Amino acid sequence: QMDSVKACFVYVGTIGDGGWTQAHHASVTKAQEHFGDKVQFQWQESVPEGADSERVLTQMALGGCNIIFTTSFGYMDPTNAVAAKFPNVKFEHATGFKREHPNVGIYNARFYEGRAIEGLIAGRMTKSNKIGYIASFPIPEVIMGINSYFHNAKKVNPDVELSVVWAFTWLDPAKEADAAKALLDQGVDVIAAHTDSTAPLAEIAKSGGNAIGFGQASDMEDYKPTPRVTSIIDDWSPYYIRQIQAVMDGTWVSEDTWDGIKDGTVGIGEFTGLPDEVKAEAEGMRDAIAAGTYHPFTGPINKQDGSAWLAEGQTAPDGDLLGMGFYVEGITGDIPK
Amino acid sequence: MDFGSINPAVLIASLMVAAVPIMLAALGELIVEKSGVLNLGVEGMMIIGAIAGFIVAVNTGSPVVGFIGGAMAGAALSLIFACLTQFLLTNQVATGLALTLFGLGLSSLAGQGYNGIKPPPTGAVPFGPLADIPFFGRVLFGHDWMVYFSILMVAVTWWVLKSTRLGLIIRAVGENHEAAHSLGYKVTRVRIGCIMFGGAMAGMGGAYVSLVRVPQWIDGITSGAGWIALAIVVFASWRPWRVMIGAYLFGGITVLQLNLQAAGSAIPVEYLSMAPYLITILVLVIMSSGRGKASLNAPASLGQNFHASH
Amino acid sequence: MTGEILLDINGISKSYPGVKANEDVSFKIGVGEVHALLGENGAGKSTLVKMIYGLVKPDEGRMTLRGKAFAPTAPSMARELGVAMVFQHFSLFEALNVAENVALGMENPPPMRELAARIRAVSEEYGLPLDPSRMVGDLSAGERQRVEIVRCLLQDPKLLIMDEPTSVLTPQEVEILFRTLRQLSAEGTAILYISHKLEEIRTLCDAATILRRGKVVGTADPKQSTARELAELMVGATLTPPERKAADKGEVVLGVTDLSVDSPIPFGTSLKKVSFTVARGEVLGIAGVAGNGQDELLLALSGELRTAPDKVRLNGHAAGDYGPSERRNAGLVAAPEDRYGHAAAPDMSLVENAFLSGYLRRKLSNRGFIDWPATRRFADEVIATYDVRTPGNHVAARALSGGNLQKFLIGRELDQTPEVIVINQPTWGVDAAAAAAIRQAILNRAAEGAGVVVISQDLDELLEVADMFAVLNEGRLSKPRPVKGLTIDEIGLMMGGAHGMEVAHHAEA
Amino acid sequence: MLRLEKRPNPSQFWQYGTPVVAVLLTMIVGGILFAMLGKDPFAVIRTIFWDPIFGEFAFYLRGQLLVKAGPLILIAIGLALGFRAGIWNIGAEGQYIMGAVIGASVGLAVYPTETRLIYPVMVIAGALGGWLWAMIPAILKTRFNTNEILVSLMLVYVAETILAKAATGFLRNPDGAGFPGSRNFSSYKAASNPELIAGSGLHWGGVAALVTAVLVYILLQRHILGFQIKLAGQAPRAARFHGVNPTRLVVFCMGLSGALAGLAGLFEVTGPAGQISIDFNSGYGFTAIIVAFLGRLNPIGIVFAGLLMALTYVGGEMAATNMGLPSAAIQVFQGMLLFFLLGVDVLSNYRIRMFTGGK
Ligand SMILES: Nc1ncnc2c1ncn2[C@@H]1O[C@H](COP(=O)(O)OP(=O)(O)OP(=O)(O)O)[C@@H](O)[C@H]1O
Ligand SMILES: Nc1ncnc2c1ncn2[C@@H]1O[C@H](COP(=O)(O)OP(=O)(O)OP(=O)(O)O)[C@@H](O)[C@H]1O
Ligand SMILES: [Mg+2]
Ligand SMILES: [Mg+2]
Repeated sequence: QMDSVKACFVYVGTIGDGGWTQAHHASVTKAQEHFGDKVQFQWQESVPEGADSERVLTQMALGGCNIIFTTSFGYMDPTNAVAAKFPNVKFEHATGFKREHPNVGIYNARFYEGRAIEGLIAGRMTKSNKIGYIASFPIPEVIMGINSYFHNAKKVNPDVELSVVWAFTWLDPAKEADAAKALLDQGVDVIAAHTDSTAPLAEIAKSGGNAIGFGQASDMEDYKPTPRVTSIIDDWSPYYIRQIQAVMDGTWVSEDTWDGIKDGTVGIGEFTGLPDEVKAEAEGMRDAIAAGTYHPFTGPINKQDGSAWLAEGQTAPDGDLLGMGFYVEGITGDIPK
Repeated sequence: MDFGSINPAVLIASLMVAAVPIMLAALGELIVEKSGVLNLGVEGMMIIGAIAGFIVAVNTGSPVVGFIGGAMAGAALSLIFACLTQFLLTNQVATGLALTLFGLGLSSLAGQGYNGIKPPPTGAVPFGPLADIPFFGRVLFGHDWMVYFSILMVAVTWWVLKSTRLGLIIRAVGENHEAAHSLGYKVTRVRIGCIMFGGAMAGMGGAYVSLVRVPQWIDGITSGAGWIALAIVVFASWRPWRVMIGAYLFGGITVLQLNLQAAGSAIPVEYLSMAPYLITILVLVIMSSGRGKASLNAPASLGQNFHASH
Repeated sequence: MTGEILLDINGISKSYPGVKANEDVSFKIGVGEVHALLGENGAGKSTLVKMIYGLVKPDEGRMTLRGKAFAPTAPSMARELGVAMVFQHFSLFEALNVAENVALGMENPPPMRELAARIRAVSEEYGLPLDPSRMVGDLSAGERQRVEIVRCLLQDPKLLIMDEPTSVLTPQEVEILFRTLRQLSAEGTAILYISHKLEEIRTLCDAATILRRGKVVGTADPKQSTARELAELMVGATLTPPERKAADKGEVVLGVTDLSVDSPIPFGTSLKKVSFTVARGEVLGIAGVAGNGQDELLLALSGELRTAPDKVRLNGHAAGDYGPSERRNAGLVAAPEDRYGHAAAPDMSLVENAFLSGYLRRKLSNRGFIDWPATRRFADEVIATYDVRTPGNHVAARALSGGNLQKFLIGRELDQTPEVIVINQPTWGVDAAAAAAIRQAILNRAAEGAGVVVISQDLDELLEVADMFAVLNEGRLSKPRPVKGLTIDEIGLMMGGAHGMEVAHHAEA
Repeated sequence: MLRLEKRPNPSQFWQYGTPVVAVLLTMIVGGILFAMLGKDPFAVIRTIFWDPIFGEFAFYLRGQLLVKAGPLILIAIGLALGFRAGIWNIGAEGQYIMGAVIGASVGLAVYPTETRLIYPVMVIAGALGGWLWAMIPAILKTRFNTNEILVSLMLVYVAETILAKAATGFLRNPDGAGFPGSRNFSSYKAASNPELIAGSGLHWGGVAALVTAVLVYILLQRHILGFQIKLAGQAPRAARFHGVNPTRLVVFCMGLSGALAGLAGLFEVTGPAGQISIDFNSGYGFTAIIVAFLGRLNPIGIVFAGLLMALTYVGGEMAATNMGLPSAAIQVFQGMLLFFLLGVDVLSNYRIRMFTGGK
C-alpha cells in the first residue's frame, strides 16, 4: 500500500510526433486525469535507444520513480539491465519479449486485430482490387499486420492484390506521403499505413474521394468521414491505470500482457463513410474479436511458399505471431532481408 | 521488373510536386553561393519555414500568407548566419551547421501545440478544360500554384543573374570580393541580401512541405531536404535551369523508387531506398570530374570571409 | 596646359593602427597636367589616391575639385564627379567578360549591346583594341590593363588616377600607354601617375610630388631632374648599387629541357618547351610580363608541379619527378613570389615559417618530430643576418611589413647552403634599401658557387644581377643571352613586342 | 560605431577567454529562453550545469558524463584534424555506423567462441569499417574533385539503410524471436566492452578517447604531420610549397577521422548500446562536429568540450524529466552555445574599436 506513487515514462519520439509517442502520451494524460494528485507523472521525450535510455532509466529510478514504462522496443535490454540494479522499482517494457527479472513486466497490443478489420473493409471497398500497405521496417510486428490485413481482405474478396511499400522509417512524413502517392499512382485505392504520421491520409485526401485509408495510432479524426474510414487507436490508458493502481495497492506482479480490442488497448475508431452493409460487417468482426469468437488468423492458411501453416480451424499461436517472418499465401514480393 | 504499369504522365506530375521544396531551397542557395557565401544551414532554414508557414497559415486560414510567413521566418533565421559570418567573420561551414541544429530545435519548440492540425488546403490552379488534355493535362495543368511559382523563380533567378545589374554585382562579389570592394560595392551588404534571399527561399520550400507535401506539422518534417538542396546546387554547377533539372531528377528518383516498389519490382527494396543518395553521389562525381566549364563556374571566393581593412 | 587648378589637396592625413599613412599632404594638380606621385613602398601613395577616389576617408584635411569642396564618401560619388582610377592590383573579375567588367566600373552603364559597341569604339580610338565578349581570365596582363583603362575612358574622366600601371607591361606596351595618356592630357584630362620607374616619370610627367613615410618631402620637375636625384629624394639617402665579385662559372647544376606543363592555376599559362641551363656561380635572369608563365615555372622548378624525370636535372641527376622535399634534399631552394599564402603561412609564427622550408636542409626534425629549439635558433639566425625588423620570432608572418617579411623569406632560403636557387620577384614591393640588400645576398651566394635563377618583372633589377638573360612570353622561354651588350629595344622585342597594339596605333597615327 | 581591427598576433588571453564568455552568454540567453517557456531559469541552469557534477546523483552521473563524452571526443578529434586541414568530413555518423556494423559482424560471426583475441580483432574491424566508409568521399575527392561535404553526408543515409538491413536481416539475433536487433554483447563476454571500473563509466572507448587526445595533441604540437595538417588548412599553397601531398593528406585525414568514428561506433555498440539495432546510432557523428568546434579544433579543448556537451545532454535530460523542459529546448540551447562560441571567437583575432562617427 503506497500513498503516493511516481510513474515515469520514457518516450522514443517527441510527444508531438503525431503517432506512436503521441498516442502513449495521450494515454498518460488520461491516466493523469484518472489519478489526479495521487500519482506524480514524469516523462522524457526523444530518448535514443541504447546507452542513453539506460542512463535515463537509471536517473528515473534514482529520482524516485516507482514504476517506469519504457515505450519502445529498443529499450528492451536497457530496461532489463537497469531493473537488475533497482529491484524495488517496477519496470514495464512495451512491445518486447524479455522479462529477466521479477520487477519487469512486458506489455503489447494486438494491433493485428485492428488490421483484420481494415483488411475486411479493404476487400469490400476496393474497386480496382488493388490494396496497399505502407510498411516501416521488416519486423514481426509489421509483417503480422500485413498478413492480417491481406488475409482478411482476401477472405471477402479473392481477387484482391496487395502492394507493399517499405519506407524504412517510422516517421518521415514527406516519404510517407510519397509512398501513398506511389501506391495511388499504381491504382491502389485502399491504403493502410504502419508508419506514424497522417501524411498518407492527407495524400489520399487529395485523390478526390477515389481512395480510402485508415487512422493509425490515433483516430486522425481530421480526415473523417473520408478518406479515413476507421482507425486503429492505441489506447494504453486502461493498462497504465491498471498497473499504476497495482503498484499503489502493492499487488503488482510481473506479467506478459498482450491486450487487444477486448481490453480497449486496441481501439477501433468510428466507422465513417462506409456503405451500411460494410459497416455492419466490420462492426460484426470487431465485436467477434472482442468476444473471442473470431481470431484474425484462423486456418486454413498457407505460407507464401505454399507450405501449410495453420490447419482448418486452427488459430495462430502467439509465439508464431510474435516471431512472424513470412508472408501468407497470395502476397507477392519478398520481405526485405 | 514491371515498368509497364507505371504511367509516365502520373510519374512526371508527381515528381514535379516532390521537387518543389528542394528546388526553391536550392535556388536560394544558388544565389547565396553566387555571392561567395556557403550557407550549410539550409535544412535549418527550411524547417523554420515549415513551422512558421504552418502556424501562419493555420492562424490566418490563408496558405498564401503562410508561404510569406515561411519565407520571412527563413530569412530571419538566415540573418543570424549573416551577422555571424559577415560581421563576426565566423567560419561559414561551422556556422551553417549550427544554424541547422538551432533551426531544428527551435522549430520543434515553436511547433508544440500544432501537431495533428490540418492546414488550409492549397488547391490546384483551375485550368478548366486544359487539364483534360491527354498526358499534358495531367503533367502540366493539374498542380497547385507553388509548382508554377517555383518554375517562375527558376526563370527569375536565371534572368536576374544573367541580365540585370543586380545579378552582375552579385556575381562580381562572389568572384572577387576585393575587387568589388575597390570599385565601391558594399560586399557585406550584397552578401547579407543574398543570404536573406536564400533564407526566404528555403523557408518557402519548407512551408511547401508542411502546407502541401505532407500537409501537417511534425518535428523534423523536412527530413534532410535541405542537404539535398545543397547537393543540387553543386550538381547544377551554379546554373538555375540545371537546378530545375537536378531537383526534378532527384524528385523523380525518389518517386520512381516508391513506384517501383508499389508496382512490385524485383529490385530489392534496400537498393531502391538507397538509390536517390547513390545516384546523387554519382552525379556529383560526374559533374565535378570535368575540369571544364562546370568547375570554373564555381564562384571564386566561395566560403571566404571578407573584411574590409579600411 | 591651361594652368587652371583641377584638384587641390590640402593638409590630408590618414592613420592606420601603428602607421601614419599620410600626414599633412598638400599639392595641386592642374587641368590636363600629368602629375607624378613618387615614394618608396609604404610611403602612402595608394592610400592618398584611395582617398581621392572615395574608397578611404581622410582623418583630416580638405580637397577641392575645380574650386568646389570635394569629399567623396564612395567611389561612385568620385566617378560621378569625373574621377577615374586604375588600381595597383587589378580590380577585375576573371570569370566575367570584358563588357561586364567595364559595366561594373560605371555608374549607369548602357544596355550590354550598346556598351559593347562603345567599348569597341573607345578602345579603337585610343589604340587599345579589346573584344568586349572575351572572358577577362583569358586575357594577358596588358590586355587586362586595357580593360581597366577603357573602363575609365568610357566615363569621360576629368582626373585619371593610375597606380603603378606599367609594372605589368612590356616596354612597347608602355610606349603605347604613354601615347594614350598624352592624347588624354591634350584633351584636358589630368592624370595622377604613380610609378617606381623613374625614367618613365621623366618622359611622361609635368610635375612630381614626392612622399616619404606619409609626408610630402619635396616636389620636382621630372623633366629637369635625373633619375638618381629623384630616387635619392624618395629614399632620403644616397644609394649604392650592389657590388658583384667576378666568379668563375662552374659545371652545370640545373638543366631544364623541353619542359612543358599545364598550368594548375585557373586562367594560368602553360609552359611550352622551356629549356635552359644554369652553371655554378651563374645568375640567369628571366624577364617577362606577369602572367606569362612565371608562377608555373617556379612551381615546376620547386617541385610543386612534377614532370617526367629527365625534364629537370639537378647536378646531372634526373629530378623532374621529385617533389619539393626531394628537390630540397638535392640542393634546390625556391622562393615563390606570393609572400602571403605561398612562400609563407601568414598566420603562423616566424619560427613555424622557418620550419616550413628549412626543415630538411637544416635538419630541424628527428624521425618526424620537430626540434623546436633548433628551429627557433634558425629563425633567429635569419632575423639577425638579414636585418629583419620584428619584435621577435614568435610573431605571425602577417604582422611583418612586406619588405621585412621578404628579407626573412629570402634569408630562409639562402641560409640553407643551397646549390640551386630559384627566386620569383625577389624585391617585389620592397623598398630600395632592402632591395639592394636582397640582391647583394643573392650575388654573394652565386659567388659562393650556387646556380641562381631570378624571375622578375623589373628589368633594371635583372640587368643589375644577371649574367644571362631570357624572357618568358606566353609560356615560352627565349634563348638565354649574355646580359652584356643587350639593349632595351632588344629586350623589348624579346618580350614579345606589344601584343598587336602597335599595329592599331600606327594605323591610327 | 563599432569596427573590427585585425590583431597582428592572435590574442593569448582571448584564446582561453572566449569559451568562458560563450558559456556565460549562452547561460544568460538560454535562461531567458527557459523563462519564456515558463521555467525558473536559475533552477534549469543549475540542473543542467551543476547537478550532474555535484548534485544528489552525481556519483552515478559523473560516470555517465564520461560514457556520453567518450564517443563524442573520439569522433571529434578525428574530425578536427580534417577541419584543420580544410577537409570537411561531415559524414562521421555514417562511418560510426559502419564501424559498428562491421566490427559487430566480426564478433557475431564467431559467436559463441570465447577467446581473448576476439575483441582486439573486432576493434580493428570497427576502425577498418569506418575507414573504408570514409575512403569513399576521400577517393572521390582526390580522383574526381567531388565535394566531400556532400558525399560523406549522402553516405550517412546509405549507412542508415545498411544498419536497418543489419538489424532486421544479416545480424538479427537468431534467438530473438524474429525481432530486430542483434545479440546483446553484454551476454557475450569475449566480445563485450564492459565498464572497466564499476561505476566510473569508463570503458575502452573512454580510454581510447583520452589516449587519442594525448597522441593527437603531440602530433599537432611536435610532429611534422601535425604541422602539415595545420599548414594545409591555413595556407594550402604554402603547404604544397613545403612538400605536402594534398592527396595523401586528404586520404590520411579522412581515413583517420573515419577510423576513429568507426572505433567509437564499435566501442559503443559492444558497450553502452549493447547491440546493433535499427536506431542504435544516436547522432554522435553530427554532435561531434559541434564538439570539434567547441573545442576549437584542439584535442585537449575537445576533451573539455566533449564533457561540456555531455553535461548539457545529461543535465538537459534531468531538466526535462524533473522540470518538464521540452527536449527541443536543449537542442536550441546547444545551438546557441555554438553560435556564441563562434561569434566571440572573433575577439582572439580582432580587436573591437569604438569609432565616433564616420568610418
Ligand atoms: N527554358 C528551359 N527549359 C529547360 N531547360 C533549359 C531552359 N533554358 C535552358 N535550359 C537548359 O538548361 C541548361 C543550363 O541553362 P542555364 O540557362 O542555366 O545556363 P546559362 O546561364 O544560360 O549558361 P550558358 O551561358 O553557359 O548557356 C542548359 O543545358 C540549357 O539548355
Ligand atoms: N588598410 C590598411 N590597414 C593598415 N595599414 C595600412 C592599410 N593600408 C595601408 N596601410 C599602411 O599604410 C602605409 C602606406 O601604404 P600605401 O599602400 O599607401 O603605400 P604605397 O606608397 O602605395 O606603397 P607601395 O609602393 O608598396 O604600393 C603602409 O605602412 C601600409 O602598411
Ligand atoms: Mg601602393
Ligand atoms: Mg608597389
